[in-house]
Amino acid sequence: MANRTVIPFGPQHPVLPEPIHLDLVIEDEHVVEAIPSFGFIHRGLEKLAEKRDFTEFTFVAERICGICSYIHGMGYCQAIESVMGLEIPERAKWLRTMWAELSRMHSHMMWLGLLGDAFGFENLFMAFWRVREGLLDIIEETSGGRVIFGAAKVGGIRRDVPDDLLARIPAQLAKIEAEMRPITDVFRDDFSVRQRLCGVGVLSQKDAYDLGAVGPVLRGSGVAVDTRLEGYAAYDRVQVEPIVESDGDCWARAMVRIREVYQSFEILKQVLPNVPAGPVDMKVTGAPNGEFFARLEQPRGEVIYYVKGSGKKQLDRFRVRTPTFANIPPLLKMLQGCQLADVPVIVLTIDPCISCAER
Amino acid sequence: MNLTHAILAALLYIVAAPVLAGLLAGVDRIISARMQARIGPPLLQPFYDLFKLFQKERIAVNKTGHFFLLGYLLFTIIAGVEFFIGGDLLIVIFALALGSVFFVLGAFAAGSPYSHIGAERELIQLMASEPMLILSAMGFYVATGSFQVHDIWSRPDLLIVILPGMFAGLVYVLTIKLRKSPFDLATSHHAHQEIVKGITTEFSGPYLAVIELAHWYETILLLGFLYLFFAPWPWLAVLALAAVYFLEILADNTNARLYWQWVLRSSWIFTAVAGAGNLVVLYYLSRGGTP
Amino acid sequence: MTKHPLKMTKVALENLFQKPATVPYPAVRKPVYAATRGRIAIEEAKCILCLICDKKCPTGAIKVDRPGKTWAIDRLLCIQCGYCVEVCPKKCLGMENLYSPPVSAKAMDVVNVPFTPPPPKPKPPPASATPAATPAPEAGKE
Amino acid sequence: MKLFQKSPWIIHYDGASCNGCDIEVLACLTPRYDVERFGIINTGNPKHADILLITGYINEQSQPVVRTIYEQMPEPKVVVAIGICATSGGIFRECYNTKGGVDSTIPVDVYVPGCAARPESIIDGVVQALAILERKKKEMAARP
Repeated sequence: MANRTVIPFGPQHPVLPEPIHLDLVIEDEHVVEAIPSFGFIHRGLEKLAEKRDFTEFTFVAERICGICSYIHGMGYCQAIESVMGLEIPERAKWLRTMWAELSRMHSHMMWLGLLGDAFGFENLFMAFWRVREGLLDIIEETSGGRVIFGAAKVGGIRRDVPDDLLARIPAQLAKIEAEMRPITDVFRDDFSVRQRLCGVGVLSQKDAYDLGAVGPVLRGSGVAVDTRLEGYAAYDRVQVEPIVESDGDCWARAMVRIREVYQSFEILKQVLPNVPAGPVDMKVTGAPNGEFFARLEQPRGEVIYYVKGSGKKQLDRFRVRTPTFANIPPLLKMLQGCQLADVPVIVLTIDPCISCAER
Repeated sequence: MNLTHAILAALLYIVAAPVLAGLLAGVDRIISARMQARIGPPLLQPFYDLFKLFQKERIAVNKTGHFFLLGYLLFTIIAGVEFFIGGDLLIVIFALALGSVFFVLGAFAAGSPYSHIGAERELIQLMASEPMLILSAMGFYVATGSFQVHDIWSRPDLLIVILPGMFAGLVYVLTIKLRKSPFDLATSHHAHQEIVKGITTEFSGPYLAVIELAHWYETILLLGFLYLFFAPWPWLAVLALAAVYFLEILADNTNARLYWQWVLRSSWIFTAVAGAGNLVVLYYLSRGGTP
Repeated sequence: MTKHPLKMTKVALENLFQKPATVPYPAVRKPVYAATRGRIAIEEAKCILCLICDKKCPTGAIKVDRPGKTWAIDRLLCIQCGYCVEVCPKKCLGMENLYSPPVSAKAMDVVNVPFTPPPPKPKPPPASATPAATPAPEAGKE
Repeated sequence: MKLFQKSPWIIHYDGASCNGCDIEVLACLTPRYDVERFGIINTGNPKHADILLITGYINEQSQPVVRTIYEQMPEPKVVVAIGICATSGGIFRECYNTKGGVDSTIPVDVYVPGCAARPESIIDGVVQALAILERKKKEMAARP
C-alpha cells in the first residue's frame, strides 16, 4: 500500500546534461511508469534543409549533435554523394574512417565517465574525462576543432592531415590506451560498480529486437548488428567485428562500449599506416537530383539519413533517424520496475543524446 | 570537571569546532581533488562558501522548515557541548539523533518530492547508524563502568585495545554520517545525485549555510567520539583520526553510491558482528572467562 | 577473468602522489595547434569587398558594406567554420588560432577597407550582388 | 572580502544546443581545466547556484524552463550565455521555432563566443561574470 508519487526528472537535472523530461511515477522507491515529454531542444533542422544550399547544409548537419558531430556531417555528405553519384578520393575515405573512429572513442569515453557520475562515482568520471582530453588533443590537431570537427564536406574532406602528423598519432594512442586500462578494469571488476550495474535494467534479446533498439543497447542484448559492416568509407577494408554481450543489463551495455573503444584502437592501427597519398576532395558541380538512404554506425547506434533533391541547390527533403530516437522505447521498457536510484544509470545506458533525437 | 571548566570547554567547542571542521573540509576537498588528478580549491574554500551563503538572498519556501533547521543546529550543538564538557554519553547520542530528526522534519516541510525522498533516505541512514552509536555507548559502559564522557576519557588505559570492534563499527558509521560515498544517499557534497541535492534541495542561501554549519559541528563531535578510544595517548589519537579521515576520503573516491537497502543491511550486519561481537567478548572477559 | 577489486584505490593513490593533470589555465595556456580554428581575421588591404563571404557565411555573421567601405563580423554569430576563408577569392581572410574573448555587450567588429569599388557596380544593388556571387563556387574549389 | 568572487557555484542548463558546448562546460570541471580551483562547484540545483551557464538557444518549450530556473536562483545571480546559439541563435537562427538567443528570455551578463565554446573561453567568461556578481552584490546590499 505504497503512496504513489510523481517525480519530475529533468529537463534540468544534474545527472542529465541534456533536457528530456520524464515523469517518474514511483511507489516507495520503485518506478512504476516513466512518461517522457520532449521538445525542449527541437530545432527543426530538417525544415532548415529546404532553405539552405546543400553544400552549406553540411555545417548544420554537423551541428545536429555536438558529440557525434563528425559522423552526422559525414553521413549527410555520404548521402548527397550517393545521390550525385560521386566517388570520393581514397585518401578522403580513409581519413573519414579515422575521424569516425576517433569520434566514437571520444563519445564512448565521455559516456563512461558520465555513467560513473550517474552512480555517484565522481572519481571515475574525472578519470575518464582526463584520459579523453588526450584524444581531444589528437582530434583538435587533425581537424581544428575539439568537439565540432568541421572536417566534413560534400566530395571529400575539408582539411588534409599532414603525413608526419598521421605518423605521430599511433604513439599518442598507445599512451591513451595504457591510461585507459586501469580505469576500464574498474568498470569490469569493482564491487560497488558491479552492484550498481549487474542485473539492472535488463532488456531481453527479444525486447531489444522488437522495440527497435540500435547500437550498443541492441548489441548488449545479444544481437550482432553493426552498420560498419556495410562497408562505407574505408570500413570494407578494415576488420570490424560486431561486439556483442549477452546479459542485456547495464553492465553489458557498458562492456560493449568499453570493448568498442579498444576495438577502435585496433581499427585505427589498421587505418593510420594505410592512408594512401592523393587528393582529399573533388570538385562538385550540379545539384542532387534523386533520393538516397545512407546508413552509418554512430557511437550510439545506427543512424539513417534520407535526402531527396530535385536538381535545385536546396534539398527537397532531409530526414535523419537518430539512434537515441530509436532507443527511447526500449528505455521506457527498462525503466519499468527499477529503483529510483537506477533511473539515471538506466537512462544513461542508452547514451541519450537528446539533441540528436529531437534535431 | 567544575563549572568554569565546563563553560570554557563548551565555549571552546562552539568557537573552535566550526574552524576545525572547516579546515578539515578544506583538506578533504584538496585531497579528493588530488586523488582525481586535479589541483583542487584553496584550503579556506569551505569558509568562503559558508560566508557567501550567509550573504545570499533569503528565499523562504516554507518558514516552518527554517525553524526546524535551527532546531537541527541547536541540538547538534547541544550534543557537542554535552560531550565536550564531559557529560552523559546517552544524552549526546540522543540529542544528536534529535537534531537529525529536526533536519528531516525541515526537509519534509518543503513540498518538493526531491526533498521528501532525501528526507526519507536520511531517516533510513539514521536507522542504519543509530544502533552502532547506541551500542558504542554500551561498550564504553561495559569497559569503564560509566556513561560519563569525563570518566571515560580520564581512564588511564587505552580503550581501543578492548573495544576494537566498537571502533571499527563507529568508523563504518562515520562514513554514513559524513555523507561519503558509498553511503551518500540523502544528500551529497557533489552535485550529481539522482534526487538533485536530496534533503538540502529546497534550502538556499543562509539556510543552506546553517545546514553546513550543523554538519561541521556534527563532524567534530563524531571525531571526538573516536578520540575517546585513544584518550590517554593524544598523539596516537590524532594520528589515528587522521588515518580514519583519510580512509573516509579514499572510500569516497573509490566507490559508487550504493542502494539504501544495501546500506541498511550492511551497517546492521557490521554493527551486529563488530559491535555486538565486541560487547559479548567484553562481557565474557569481564566475568573472568565464565559466561 | 582476473579480479582487481582495489583497482580504483590504486588509481586514486597514484594520482595523489603524482602531479595533477590540470593546466592552470589563466596562468599557463595549453598550446594551440596550427589547425585550431579560433577566430576570423582579415587583411583589409587585400579585400576587394566582393561580398562573397557575406553571401556564403552560414550564419550571416559577416556584413560587407560596399558603399561604406567596411567589412564587419559579429563575433557572437560566427561559428568558426572557416567557410569564408575557403571561398575568399583574394585569400585575405584567415583563421587565427586564438578564440575571441567573452564580452558583456553585443557589438560588430568593423574593419575599414581601403579598397574603392569601381563606381558603376554598386548602383543597382540586386544586380551587383548576383554577378559578385556567381563565381564563388569556382573560387572556392580551385 | 570579495566572497562571491571566491565561491561561485554554477548551474548548467542546455537550452537547445547541439551538446557541443555542454560537454565543454563539463570538461571545465574535469582534471585538465579543473574550475574547482576558483571555488566553482557545479551544484545542479538552481536554489544553490550563483551563476547560470546556459548553452543553446531558446525555443517555445524551453522558454518557461529557463525562466523558472532563473527565477529560482537567489540574488545576486548572473547569467553566462555560452556558445553562439546561446548568444544569438547561431546557425539555428533561421529555424522555425527559434525564439532567439538567451537574452530573448532572461537578461544575460556575459556572452561567450565559440562554436563550440572552448573550455578556456568558458573559464574566461565565468571569470568576467565574477566581477559582475560582486557588483550585483553591492547593489543588493545598497537596496533597502
